[in-house]
Amino acid sequence: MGWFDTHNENNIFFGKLEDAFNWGRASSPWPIGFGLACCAIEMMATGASHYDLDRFGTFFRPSPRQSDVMIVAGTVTLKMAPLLRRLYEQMPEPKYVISMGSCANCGGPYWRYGYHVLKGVDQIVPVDVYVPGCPPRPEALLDGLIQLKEKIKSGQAGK
Amino acid sequence: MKKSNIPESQFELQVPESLKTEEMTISMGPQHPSTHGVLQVILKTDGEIINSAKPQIGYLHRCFEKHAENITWHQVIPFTDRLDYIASMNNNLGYVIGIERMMNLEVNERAEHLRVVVSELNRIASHLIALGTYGLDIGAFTPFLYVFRDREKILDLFEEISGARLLYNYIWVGGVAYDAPEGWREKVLEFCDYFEPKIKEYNDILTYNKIFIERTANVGVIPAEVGISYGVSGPSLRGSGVNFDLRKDDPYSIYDRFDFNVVVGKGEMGTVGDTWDRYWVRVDEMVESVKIIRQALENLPEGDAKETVPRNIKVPAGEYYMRTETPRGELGFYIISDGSKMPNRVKVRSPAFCNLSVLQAIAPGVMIADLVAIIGSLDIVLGEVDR
Amino acid sequence: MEPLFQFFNNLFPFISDWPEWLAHTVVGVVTVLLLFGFVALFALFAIWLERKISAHMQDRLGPMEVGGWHGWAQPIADAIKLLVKEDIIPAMADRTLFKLAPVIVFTAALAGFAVLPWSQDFIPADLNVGLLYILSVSSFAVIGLLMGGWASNNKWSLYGAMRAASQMISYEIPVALALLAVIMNAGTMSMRHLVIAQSGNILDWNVFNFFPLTAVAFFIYFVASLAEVNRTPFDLPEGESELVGGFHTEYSSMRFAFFFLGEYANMYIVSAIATTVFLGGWLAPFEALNFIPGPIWFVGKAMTLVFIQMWLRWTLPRLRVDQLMYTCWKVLTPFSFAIILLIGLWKVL
Amino acid sequence: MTAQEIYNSIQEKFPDTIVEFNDSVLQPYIKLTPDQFNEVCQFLRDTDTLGFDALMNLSGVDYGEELGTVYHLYSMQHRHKIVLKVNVPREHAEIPTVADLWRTADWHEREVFDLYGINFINHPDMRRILLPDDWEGYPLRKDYVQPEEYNGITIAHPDMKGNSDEEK
Repeated sequence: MGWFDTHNENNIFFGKLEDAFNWGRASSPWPIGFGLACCAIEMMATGASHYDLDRFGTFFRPSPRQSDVMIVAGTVTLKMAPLLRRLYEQMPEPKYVISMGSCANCGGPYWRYGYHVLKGVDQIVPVDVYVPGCPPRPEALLDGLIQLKEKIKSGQAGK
Repeated sequence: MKKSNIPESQFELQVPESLKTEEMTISMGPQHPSTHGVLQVILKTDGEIINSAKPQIGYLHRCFEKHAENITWHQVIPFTDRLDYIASMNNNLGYVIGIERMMNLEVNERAEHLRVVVSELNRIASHLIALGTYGLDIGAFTPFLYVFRDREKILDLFEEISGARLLYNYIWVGGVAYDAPEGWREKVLEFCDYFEPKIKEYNDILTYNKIFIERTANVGVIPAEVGISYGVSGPSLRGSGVNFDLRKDDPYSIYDRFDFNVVVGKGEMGTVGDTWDRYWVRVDEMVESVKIIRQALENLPEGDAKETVPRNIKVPAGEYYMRTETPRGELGFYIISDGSKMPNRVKVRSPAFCNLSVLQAIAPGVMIADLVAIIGSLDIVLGEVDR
Repeated sequence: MEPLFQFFNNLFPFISDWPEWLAHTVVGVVTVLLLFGFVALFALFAIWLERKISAHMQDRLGPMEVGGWHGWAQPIADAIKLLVKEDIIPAMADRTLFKLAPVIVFTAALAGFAVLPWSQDFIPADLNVGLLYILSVSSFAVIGLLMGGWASNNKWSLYGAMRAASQMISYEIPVALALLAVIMNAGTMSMRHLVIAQSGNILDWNVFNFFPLTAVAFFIYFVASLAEVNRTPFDLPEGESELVGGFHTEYSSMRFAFFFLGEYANMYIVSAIATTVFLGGWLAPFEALNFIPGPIWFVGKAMTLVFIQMWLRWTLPRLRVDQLMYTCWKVLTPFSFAIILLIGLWKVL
Repeated sequence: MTAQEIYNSIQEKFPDTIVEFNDSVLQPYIKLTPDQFNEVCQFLRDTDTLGFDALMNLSGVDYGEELGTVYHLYSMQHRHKIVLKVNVPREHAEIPTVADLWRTADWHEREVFDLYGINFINHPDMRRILLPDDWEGYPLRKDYVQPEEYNGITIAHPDMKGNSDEEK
């Protein structure tokens, strides 16, 4: 919670400023290039020529410090979970999480016998947008990203 | 006669004693741009030079083998997709042929041909990703996007035949899930015509780029006997000059009918078995795959390719080790059946697992930048390493 | 400040009526603001341009959505976002150095702009050792990178910093030697006089002067300057696939943006030096084109070189550390020595 | 070389180690005792006529009363294969390592240790490989019960409690 969040209620100037900030945040969400499993390939395909995430001002950053969005693309295992949490904590505020694919949403096909699979990444980090699919098509990820933008613009994301 | 064992690491550090400094331990990964997923490598470095590199795996252990023991024979197939998610068709094929051999099942000709076509298409798609990400590791971003552009065309073909872009669940026991739609054959041939000239484009921008050669030749040499001892297989072993391709040496499906060459590393730019050779084997294998596809489509018989056995099969008690050549190497399924509707044990001998284990042998003495090149040239898929 | 004052005097004759101290102060402040504005705008534009150029080279479109026409507002959105992001300083970092590093990098780039001759008259500071000044100022950047990498207390950053230091200090030498080859001929180190000495048509430019000697010197300068500003194939200090982010791995929000801006400003500076020294600065290639104002020629030439830098970045892979040093010490430096020797002989004979 | 011939040559050299030889299945196997296992493998690898220079696969198996490991050997030179099996009791599961003979066995044995809890004697680095070091139990044993939670993270999703056997 920044200073603006508590002061923009009844103030036109700060309200407009906050809108401008949200526009900036929504217009350049840089995801951390962080692929876990199968979905990562689709995430790469989304970033590549055919679908081109860069059209929306999104390009992958290698370091969590410089990224705004974490796209959890793939199965989170129990061995990975603490590291994923740490990466999330390394990202600067405001930060958003897109849970991509069934595995990240709920454990996916590893739901029943996956003794080493985390059943839903929302158990360890707050998720803004869930993208269903196994794996989701690039269009679905693009849609998820646009949903996230809408959410940021309305000031509801990352809370 | 007693032969000598391969030592854990056979390369001596080449730093003069007077230049040695304090050793630094770095953890590379699991989130690192060039570990191809969630691999962690514990590096001990002396400046830029690596003293030891120990891969730590298991960050993507998804309990495949436990699942396989608890679900029916057919239900395992989608899980095999998710082992090596870049080459799902090849994974389906290995498991399914294993079961078919245990059941002594004949598959009709059209299905066999379609299986070969989709496997080879997937081999091309997989090698394309290997090329692209390898370029990315070396620092060239553009080839990565070129290969993805062409890979999309293969995915379109797959989508048309199986309905999925990445994980197909297409090859089933006794046949394939769907017959090829009308006009699919022509589209594949069209793709072959489109694709062959593209290989030259990759060669121009990457393969014969002077800087690329400087970076990859003579780096990370895997001598043949080291490779065999570590269980390295596929393009990584052929890069070391070993003529070993299961499509020829232990034929399955109908591969024995096609005319194609086994590409072997020759040390064109440096030593036999360096990273450039491994890369080059992949480039040339795509040409061979196109050749196989053309032959298979030429003789594509008419008929129904759909599977003929019921979904709820029971495999006779017994065990079988089925190995097939995936883009990464020898993928083995060790299947044990007790005659029930579920497998008793399915063990995956994954090529990437063995290929990765050679890293600790060849990494000492190279630089950090070379380590990245070596990991890239081994072309690992963590889904398969950890299963 | 004499030519600069003249320049403003011609534009606004009334300032000669003001007291001298006031006029000089106003001119100084206005110039600084102009330059600062140019640097900021240029950096934003260059970031957008680089994304568009890379995209079109890679068979895609690049930013398209933000702001409407071809995503022109994309860098503005990026800047706003970075401005209001949380500023993280790692717990174990050296806080003072960590904060200072991006400032030094950016300031070093900005200081270089002081001596660039935009046209015959408009040159903020016409030092008689202009070239020496710009070389020494721009090598301050390496201190910033080293500080940033060290202060982050991150091993990858440290690697990046070490690589940056060794690389930039080594490549200073071929850069300086290549420029020396031209200075020997021109006999001046003033940026303005270097350009004036090239008056005439395109063949009088230094790059064609002692053909092919100076052309080779130009090539050496260009290659070495790529290394000076950490561009591919010499982008080892931040080599993404090896060192995550190199020296700026731990930097977030505005501090990271300053590194970013500094990098693009530096790209412009090295291109501007090449333009001044080798490509005839603000001069038109042919007399007939003299009606186009000097600054347009100057910026145009520099931007062409910036474009080539981007082009190379999206085409070539990255070198390894030892190969980088090899290129510097065993290829570029001996060649530039040879060129100096040959030009000297040419002059003597 | 056929499986029968391979069996004969082992029989000749190490008569006491062979428990069973089965030639009638799809892939013939030789079952051995764990005692001299390393020596037998060394013999198989280093004899020129046998020349098993590649270990294709090494897998652990839970047979119910016993645990076992299965070795699929291949000779690159002679292009023949053989399957070796070693069975050990559940409680005292120890097998000599072959990681010194085929380097690939290093990781494979660690994996078997990780998932089955079979200890490999003389292995250079007997640690878990896939699961975290502080994991309890050996998941691929048939009697393994999935734990409730690991380090405070619930393993089974809250929604699936109670109806876990419904879909079977």
